Amino acid sequence: MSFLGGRSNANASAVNYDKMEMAVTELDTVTDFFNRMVSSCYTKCVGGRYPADGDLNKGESVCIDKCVAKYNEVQKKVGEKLQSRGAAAQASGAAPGSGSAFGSL
Amino acid sequence: MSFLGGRSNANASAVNYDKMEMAVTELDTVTDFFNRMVSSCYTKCVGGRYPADGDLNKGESVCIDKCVAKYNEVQKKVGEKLQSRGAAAQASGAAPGSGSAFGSL
Amino acid sequence: MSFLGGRSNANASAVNYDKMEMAVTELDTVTDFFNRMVSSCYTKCVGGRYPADGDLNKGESVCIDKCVAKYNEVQKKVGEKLQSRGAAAQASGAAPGSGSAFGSL
Amino acid sequence: MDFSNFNSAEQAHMTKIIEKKQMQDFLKMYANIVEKCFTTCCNDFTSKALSSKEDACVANCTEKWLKHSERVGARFAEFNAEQASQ
Amino acid sequence: MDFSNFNSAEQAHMTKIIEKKQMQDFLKMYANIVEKCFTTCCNDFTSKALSSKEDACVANCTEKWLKHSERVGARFAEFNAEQASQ
Amino acid sequence: MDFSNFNSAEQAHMTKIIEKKQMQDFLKMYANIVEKCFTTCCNDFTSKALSSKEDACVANCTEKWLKHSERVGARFAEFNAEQASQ
Repeated sequence: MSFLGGRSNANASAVNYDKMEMAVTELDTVTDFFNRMVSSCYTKCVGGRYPADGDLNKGESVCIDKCVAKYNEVQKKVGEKLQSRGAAAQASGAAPGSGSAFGSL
Repeated sequence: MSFLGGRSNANASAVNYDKMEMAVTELDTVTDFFNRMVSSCYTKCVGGRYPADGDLNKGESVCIDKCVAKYNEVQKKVGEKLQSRGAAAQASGAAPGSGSAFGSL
Repeated sequence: MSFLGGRSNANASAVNYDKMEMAVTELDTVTDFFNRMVSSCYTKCVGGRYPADGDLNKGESVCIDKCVAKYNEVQKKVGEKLQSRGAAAQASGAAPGSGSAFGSL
Repeated sequence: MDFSNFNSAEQAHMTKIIEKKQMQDFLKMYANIVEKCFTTCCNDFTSKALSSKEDACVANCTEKWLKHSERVGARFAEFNAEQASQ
Repeated sequence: MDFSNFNSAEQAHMTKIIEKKQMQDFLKMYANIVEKCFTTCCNDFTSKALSSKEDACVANCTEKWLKHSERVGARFAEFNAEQASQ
Repeated sequence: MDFSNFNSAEQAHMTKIIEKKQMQDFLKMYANIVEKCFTTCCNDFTSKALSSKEDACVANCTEKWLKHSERVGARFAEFNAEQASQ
């Protein structure tokens, strides 16, 4: 894809754009996941209350550590569940954006 | 646009990029609409409560069916309203991103 | 970048794509900021309640005016704070998407 | 935002980009109003059709959102003009 | 959506774009489920590991979300088919 | 993420993309903090100016969010390192 740079060089420094695009998708996915984890753990451990000062107190710090661990656990569990439901679920329209709701070519 | 592929072919298999871009915008719009409907109906009919099992119960299923119907009704109503206010509203800055708040060329 | 148009003209009408891209980033940032302000002030001043009619009442109108002023104040304060913490904070991973969580090249 | 240092080719490009973004922003606002007014107005899911009360609520809610959005835009524009003149 | 007026080259492009978007939508749904089910199921942060109760909750919550999403998709498809036939 | 199988041209491209994304992420975090701290700290709309109490609240809220975000980042990095070494 030309927006990622030149295309015609076929030597050792050639750029594999499919590989690059996959890396960008992976980066976006991890960033989105991280941002949601930050927001969720803020809501569970810190947020909402009027802050007495700018520091995390002991209880908040402990809560954040457990929260990150649990969030990662949940991500694993959900991933396994989605995998066990597999391609069937996707094909039948479980994934928004797929399936008959959006017409087909 | 070159990032959608070649540009110079003018034969029967030429790609009309403006048409493609409109189709992509339409696809994104429908997907966004669908995702918001899924989230809204989840909140109204299923969400929040601790789940007793993995199935939708009778009440939830009935609720979801009505919810989708009503959500589509609301979308129609709002669309008609926006249309009746028409270009005037857009030009005067009702649409975020337009209007004097963002300077002009 | 070719998706913004031609690339080879080097005369007075040449397009500086880096400058264009910065302008687009600035536009997106202001739009996002504006949309969040609209949503936040709607929640504080208007939202949630069943609307008696289609007009903003006196109390809502006054509230909106103050809300916009305060939102802009908060934006300034937070910006100053971020600036005073400076590059150090960014490098140590305060900004999601940066730092060791995402590996490095 | 100040585009006065853009040459004519850049201004033409920018105009096209801004037009596209305004379209996308309009569609986003549309989806936002639907979501917010549905949440505010619809709480009975025993029937498929909107009741007359829900119908009026959606109309008022939409109108109010638009007026709210216009007012925020106007105040924001004033604020930016003030900042620019300082 | 109707792509019947697309020529074969345009259909090929569109298929590729749709495939990419389906991948992104799937990842977004994955992140959404994690966020919602975490919020619903996890409220005790005195231990790092999921309790058996939380574990069961996450499994049920995920299953329910998928079934919910499928049901909404089915109703939405019916609605669109109705609209198209009018 | 592991970019060790990237050649130098690919690494150069990736570095540029990551830099752009970090800029966007920083701006998004900025907008997030403003939104959250405004919601937490500002509840009186009878005056235009921030009260001294609101002002202190915004400062503390911003500081807390940054420390929170740093702590989550540190724990997440440890978790990823553990996973990678298994």
